[in-house]
Amino acid sequence: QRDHISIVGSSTVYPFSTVVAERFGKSTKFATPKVESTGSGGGLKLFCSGVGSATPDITNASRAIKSSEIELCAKNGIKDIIEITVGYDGIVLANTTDAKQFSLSRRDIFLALAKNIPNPDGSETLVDNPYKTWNQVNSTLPAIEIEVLGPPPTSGTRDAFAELALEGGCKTFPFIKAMKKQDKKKYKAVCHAVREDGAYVEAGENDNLIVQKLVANPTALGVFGYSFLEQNSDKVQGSVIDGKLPTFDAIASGDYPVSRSLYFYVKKAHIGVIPGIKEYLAEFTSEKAMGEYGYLAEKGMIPMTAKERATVLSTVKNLTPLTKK
Amino acid sequence: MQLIENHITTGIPLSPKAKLSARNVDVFYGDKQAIFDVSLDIGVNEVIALIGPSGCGKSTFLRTLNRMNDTIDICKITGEILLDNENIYDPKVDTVPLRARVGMVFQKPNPFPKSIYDNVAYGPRIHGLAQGRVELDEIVEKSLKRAGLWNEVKDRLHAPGTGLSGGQQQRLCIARTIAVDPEVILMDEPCSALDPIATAKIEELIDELREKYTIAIVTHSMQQAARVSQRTAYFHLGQLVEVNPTNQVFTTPQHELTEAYITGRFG
Amino acid sequence: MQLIENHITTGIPLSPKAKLSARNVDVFYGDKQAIFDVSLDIGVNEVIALIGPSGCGKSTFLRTLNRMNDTIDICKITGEILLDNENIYDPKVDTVPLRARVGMVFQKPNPFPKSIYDNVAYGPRIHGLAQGRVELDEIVEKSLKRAGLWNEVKDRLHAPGTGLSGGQQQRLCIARTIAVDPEVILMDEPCSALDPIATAKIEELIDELREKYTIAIVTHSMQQAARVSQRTAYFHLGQLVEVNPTNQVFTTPQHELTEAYITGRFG
Amino acid sequence: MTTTTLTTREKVEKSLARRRAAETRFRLYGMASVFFGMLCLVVLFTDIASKGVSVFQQTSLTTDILLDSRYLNLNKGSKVEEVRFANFEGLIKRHFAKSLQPKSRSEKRELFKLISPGAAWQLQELLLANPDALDTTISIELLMDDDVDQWFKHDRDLTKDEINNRLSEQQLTWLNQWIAEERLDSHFNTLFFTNGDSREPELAGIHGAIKGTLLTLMVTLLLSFPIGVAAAIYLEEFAPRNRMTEIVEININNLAAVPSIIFGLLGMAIFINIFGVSRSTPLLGGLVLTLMTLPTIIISARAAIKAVPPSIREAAYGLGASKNQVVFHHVLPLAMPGMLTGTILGMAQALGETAPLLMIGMVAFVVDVPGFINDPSTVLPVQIFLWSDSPERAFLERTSGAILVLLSFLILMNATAVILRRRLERRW
Amino acid sequence: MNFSSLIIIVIIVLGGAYFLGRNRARTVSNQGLRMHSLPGHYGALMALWTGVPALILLLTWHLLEGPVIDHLLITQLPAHIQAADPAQIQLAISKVYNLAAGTGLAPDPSLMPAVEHLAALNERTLILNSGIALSLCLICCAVTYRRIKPALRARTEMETIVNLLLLSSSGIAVLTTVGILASVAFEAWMFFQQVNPLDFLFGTTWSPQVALRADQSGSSGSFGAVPLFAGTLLISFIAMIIAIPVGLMAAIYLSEYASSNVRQYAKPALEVLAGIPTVVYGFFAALTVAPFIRVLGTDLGFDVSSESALAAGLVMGVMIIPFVSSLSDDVINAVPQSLRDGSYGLGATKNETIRQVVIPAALPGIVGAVMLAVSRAIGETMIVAMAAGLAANLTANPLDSVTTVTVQIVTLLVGDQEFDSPKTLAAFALGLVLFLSTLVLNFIALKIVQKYREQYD
Ligand SMILES: Nc1ncnc2c1ncn2[C@@H]1O[C@H](COP(=O)(O)OP(=O)(O)OP(=O)(O)O)[C@@H](O)[C@H]1O
Ligand SMILES: Nc1ncnc2c1ncn2[C@@H]1O[C@H](COP(=O)(O)OP(=O)(O)OP(=O)(O)O)[C@@H](O)[C@H]1O
Ligand SMILES: [Mg+2]
Ligand SMILES: [Mg+2]
Ligand SMILES: O=P([O-])([O-])[O-]
Repeated sequence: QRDHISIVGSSTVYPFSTVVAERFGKSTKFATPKVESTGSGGGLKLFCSGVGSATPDITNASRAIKSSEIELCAKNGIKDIIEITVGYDGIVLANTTDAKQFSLSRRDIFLALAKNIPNPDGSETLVDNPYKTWNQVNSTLPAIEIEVLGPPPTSGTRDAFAELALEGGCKTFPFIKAMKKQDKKKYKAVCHAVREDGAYVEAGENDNLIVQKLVANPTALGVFGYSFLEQNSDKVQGSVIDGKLPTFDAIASGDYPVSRSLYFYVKKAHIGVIPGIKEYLAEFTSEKAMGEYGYLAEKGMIPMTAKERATVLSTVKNLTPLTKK
Repeated sequence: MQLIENHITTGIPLSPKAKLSARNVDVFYGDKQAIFDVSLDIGVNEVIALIGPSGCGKSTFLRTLNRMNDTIDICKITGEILLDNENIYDPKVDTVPLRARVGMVFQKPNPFPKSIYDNVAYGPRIHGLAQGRVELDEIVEKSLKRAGLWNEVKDRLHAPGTGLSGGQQQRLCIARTIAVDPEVILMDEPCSALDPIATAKIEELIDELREKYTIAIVTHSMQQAARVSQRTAYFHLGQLVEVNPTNQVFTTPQHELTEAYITGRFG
Repeated sequence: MQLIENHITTGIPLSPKAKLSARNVDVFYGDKQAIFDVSLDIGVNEVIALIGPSGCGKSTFLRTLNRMNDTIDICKITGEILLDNENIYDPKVDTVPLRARVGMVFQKPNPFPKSIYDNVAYGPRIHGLAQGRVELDEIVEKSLKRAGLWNEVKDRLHAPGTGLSGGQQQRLCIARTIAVDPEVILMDEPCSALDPIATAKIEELIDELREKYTIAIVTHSMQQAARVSQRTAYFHLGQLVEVNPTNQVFTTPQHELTEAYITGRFG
Repeated sequence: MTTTTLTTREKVEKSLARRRAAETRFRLYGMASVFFGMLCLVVLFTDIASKGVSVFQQTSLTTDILLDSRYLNLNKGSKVEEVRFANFEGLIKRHFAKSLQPKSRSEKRELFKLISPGAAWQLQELLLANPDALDTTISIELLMDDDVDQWFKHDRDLTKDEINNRLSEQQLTWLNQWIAEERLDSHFNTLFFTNGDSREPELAGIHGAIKGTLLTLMVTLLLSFPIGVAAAIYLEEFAPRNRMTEIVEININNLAAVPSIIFGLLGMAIFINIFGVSRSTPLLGGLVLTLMTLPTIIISARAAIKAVPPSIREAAYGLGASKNQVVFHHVLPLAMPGMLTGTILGMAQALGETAPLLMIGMVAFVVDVPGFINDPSTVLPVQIFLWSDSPERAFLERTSGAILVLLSFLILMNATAVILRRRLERRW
Repeated sequence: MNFSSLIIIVIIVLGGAYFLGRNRARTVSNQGLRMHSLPGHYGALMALWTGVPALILLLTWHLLEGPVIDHLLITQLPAHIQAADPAQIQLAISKVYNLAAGTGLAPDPSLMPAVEHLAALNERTLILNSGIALSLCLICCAVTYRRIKPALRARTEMETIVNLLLLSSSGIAVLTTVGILASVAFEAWMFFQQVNPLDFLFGTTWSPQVALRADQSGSSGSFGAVPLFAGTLLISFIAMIIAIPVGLMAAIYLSEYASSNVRQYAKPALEVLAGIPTVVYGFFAALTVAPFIRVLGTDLGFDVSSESALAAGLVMGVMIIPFVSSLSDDVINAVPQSLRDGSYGLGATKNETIRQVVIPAALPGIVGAVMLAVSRAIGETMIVAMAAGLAANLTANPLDSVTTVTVQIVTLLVGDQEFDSPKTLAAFALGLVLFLSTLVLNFIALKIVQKYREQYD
């Protein structure tokens, strides 16, 4: 039996969730929540495994819950799940400050990293990605080899990157865009598949490691979260994407195209059973945490707009559960 | 040298006052048979000498008498060994009291990698033969004295037993065995590494022990056999050729093989 | 039994045709001194017997002669051992050819956990004494025959040497040593586990070897010493008491300690 | 045949050069191997140490501050609860706003960013320890923020362009002013050893992880050593030599090759789901690591038992020792050094492992120092793993610092076993 | 008095029983009767009988306590909750516990009866628990005490119990295997429902990107495990090339050549290598070794990828050196000196003696050490993930990036799991197949050892 809140889930949300947990523990009479970093999927699996003090109360996620997961939850007696959006995470494409800054369009990213791309001769067929250097993709880009260090296919960050950057570029080809209506699966396959011939290097989930590898390898680009860019701005620089630099403000305003929402999910039934959940929600969604100048922003999370925050606040206030999508 | 077909042991292998009796014992190492159908009694208060050419199975036979062969995986035994009329190969028999009653001195000295004192005290300790330290000290001292080693080691009782000379190790092993005070003592060439004086001491010890115990001794020295034993058994290629009173064996052997061995006419 | 103060070896420890000479050798095991100032020559084509009570330092002295004591950490040696007038304890001397020239049979048989064949072939192999298999087979056969073991093992040459009887192991070790064809052979009680016939065979071998080699043999059997050796050295508590021609030692010992030992008046 | 003597000697002599060379080479290989191993150790160690030593210093600012009872809304008789929730943060902000007079809102923010959130907590601790300090002006070394700490320790002498531009021009002016006043300085970092985990690098400590490691390894050692040794003894000495035993033997060897994360899955399935052990506890971690280290201990223990020569067993049997006595009096003591080696290796592995702990909830943010084996906790390797993946630059040196602590832990643990092993070792 | 203090009490009682039994046996034997066993044996038997059943009982109770108390609590819950679904009841019980513990929850009057009942239950079970355990202790103790007679075969009986304990210890190892198989089998089976086992075993493309229908063009969700096993082999092979020679030579040097002083310090120092967290090795491999190899390789005209099997393998080799060195050192040290003497006596050099006499005699132990090291290499994740990358290339070129089975298992399990998709289930299938293949490997190793084993002495 336990007297502290148990939180599991995304490694991306973990750094933010833990700050809140720590402050919550220091400034209330409740015990400090225990936060596990299990990955979004792993967290949801644990979260949906049942109710009662043996199961977690909250799970963090760097993506929205899937309907299959909602079903799993329901099957195990978890009916009311409260979804709380906490903010944004920018995904950046960066290289070392010793090299020239890149300026890319999403189309460039797609053409450089997708497994299959439209035939360069213009016909509406797909071919294996033939490009070896950046200038083959786009003549304005430098003539260096394409080498991008990024997360593996099992990672949520990778999914988000595929969805936001690759698909964004992919859609700019009308015949592929048309595919979306006819064969959604195929469309996704084309837009999300990352090449596997060595140009995209699956470099593990440790973002610090990617940063340091970039320093060691000036021709490589890396894919990782905004907070790491911010902390290592002396070593790496974010590439301009679609004309926008990954800055705090650009991400917050939604101008920077590659950013995703972060969430956490709460078991409504546990409120009132495990002490402190309500207060934790209040702390997390308070202005001093989630606000524009809140401590989460200082830790690298990109805050939502005031309007979005108001919606979240009302969800917390009314404990509105998620309705089936 | 070949196996004697349909061999029957010559002489008087049996004894009316048998302490240990072997009956139709065969021993195999894997496929190789090392002992062929041996039947032999060892009487109470008797010293029996086992002689025979090297590799004829003396040690193997001796080891059957307290089930030491159990420790060799490939070794299989058939037949019976009776100790006070009880078959020691009965599955119910516990080898622990058996081996406490039938002690053994091995051919190659094998002291424990422990101190001299602990080597000797080990048996009494596990069998609880001493109440307290003083009694144990006494046992150790007495055993070492009887084995003729006391003078040489008395001021280094806590030095390791493995740091002794060959002959000292052998005497240490003898001391270790008699410290348990067994009823039967099996000695496999106990004097092979000993000088004449130490040998004489051990022979004296055997004589002394005989009054209470039963002893089987493997030896290559016929003089020694003549000096200490009442009966002598001659083994040949795994078969028990002849058993007779010692003086008879050495003066008028009945079997030609025995005679050939005694007079040194082999090879 | 106590140490003789200011002792000088009685008799004729030196030899005009020395193959091996020990000069003022002291040996220590840690703090304990095991050999006291021993000087002794072993002549070419001579068999010298080392006798003395158990623990007097015979094995220790023998092991100094081919630097086998090097392998015992706590063992320290002072003095000189000259082989063909070269000090073998010179730091420049390589123990490998030294030990190939001065072979050794140990007191406790220590066959390698290998086949009988490999045990004997080991030395010739490492020293490259045989050109090819056939020659090696010959060496193995010859050595085993000379050690009197061939008949017993010829059809199980590839069985492990550790599965032999005690006496067989001892002969195996002798065969292993002579297979290297050393100039000097040190034998530490080579016949202790052997029956008279096998012993006779080894003695014959020693006699035969003497024609070409130099032999030092530790033995507890005075008869054996008398049979095989030309000179006998008597050790006592680490001191070399007397060295004299064998017949003289056994008939008219000069030193009272020797006499006491020979006549069995110790203890 | 008279030439044989000569030829043998010649043959030996002829072979000598080659053999001597082989000997020298062999010896050199040996030496080189040991040297190589040591070199790796030294390289790794210096690498870690060079990154980690700075963690033992922490920057703080000496300040005289008035503990204003009115602002804090406290009085001498205030209860602990009230002190806990008093607004010390505000007090500090007010203090600095007054003394440095920041011009704008954003300058104010910049100023407050220089001070660690831990500073408020320092004041609170101080007041709890000494209630009389209320309404007096005290001199205290306030914790600085991690950015300041990093700058002060590493980049102080660099120009603005060379450093991580997380500190603004204005902030640097303030800091340099404080340095000039000799107020900003670094001191030994006790917090690193007394605190649990924190998301503020300057507050993050390894006390919790050390305690968790101690508890977890205690459980692991208490279970895996006896069980491992017992299993090895059974298999080597008591089990009948048959197909079944062979299967078990192969099985155990095979368990050593099972990826450690699978043991985490197993632990989750058995200990959590069936036995209801709670997640994230040293007890659970210890159980899982026990399963993981068992094969290592069993295998090495068996090898050690095998190496005991049969003559020693025979001697004991011959004296009438029972099988158990032979094993426990002779074989076990002689095999003990080898068993300890296996245990050292197994425990070292357990000490460095994170993957299985992920499955059982020990890869977690736990602030409170665990009291006993059923409190939530993490362990050192997990702490290292988590810190190494934290964005804040200051966690880099904390990671290395924690590794240094883990290594000291390891060396301490090994030293005990090594001393034991040395006393037990003998040749025969 | 809680559970742990109860256990401590039982242990104290157990210690008392030992002395009691021993004294009793002494008294009996002082009456002139010859006892079957030593007084100490009777004492130990008493201790075993006194402690073991009670401890087993306590542990069993401790495991069952939760469910039993929960069950009893349910009856005290308000009727409407009792009638609700199990999840509701579970929640209510959790709440009762937290209310009873006073952790600051708002009190709920409808649950008060249950809360009070819980307090009462806790008190009662504790009394019951300690009562039963202690009386079991005492009863067993008394019974054994009365059994102490000269005819009681205390040693045999004690040894039987000890043997049972030994047996159950090795049983744990077997149960672990069963547990592992059980915990991967179900998911692996699910996986093979979705992916053809033959494709899995013999497929040469591994790409657990979104799983797709096979008939689609551009599909890349393929699960051919061959590249993973090839990668595992490659990396383990590189690691062994470092670890076996270095480890073995270090062991030989330390046990045969080095002075005891050097050995005393060098051996434990090498052992530290095994305990450095793998993250550290990972960083080292990725940031120091891999770039070094890349620069070197590029200078020599090779095409080196920034993540290479070589870097990971080399560093992993360093990590497992102590497995080979320390364990081999122990078994080499256990070879009797007389064997070495025999060889030196024939004029063998040290290295001939070592290679031809000592090593063969120590072979089973050395093979065991090597197998353990291989196992560790196969099971290692972090170094490979950080330095060799995660791309499943089917290649024998150590300069390429490869991945291993274990790494894939871990990334699949800790990445964004999808509990029902083959992407996550593949981890279990990989685990199963890896388990079976190492089984074969171990079988072969065992046969080799049996064939070449040289039993000394
Ligand atoms: N390794 C050793 N460590 C310590 N002392 C030893 C060692 N080897 C022998 N000694 C001691 O040195 C002395 C001489 O021993 P040595 O083996 O030379 O005797 P020995 O004359 O060969 O006797 P034996 O006839 O019994 O073989 C003995 O007192 C013995 O205890
Ligand atoms: N462990 C074993 N494995 C296989 N064969 C063995 C084993 N021990 C002995 N033998 C064989 O059994 C036969 C009898 O051996 P045993 O040791 O009984 O001879 P012994 O009469 O004691 O000879 P010795 O006087 O040489 O000691 C010999 O041929 C020997 O090679
Ligand atoms: Mg024999
Ligand atoms: Mg000797
Ligand atoms: O841990 P993630 O699911 O955020 O990648």
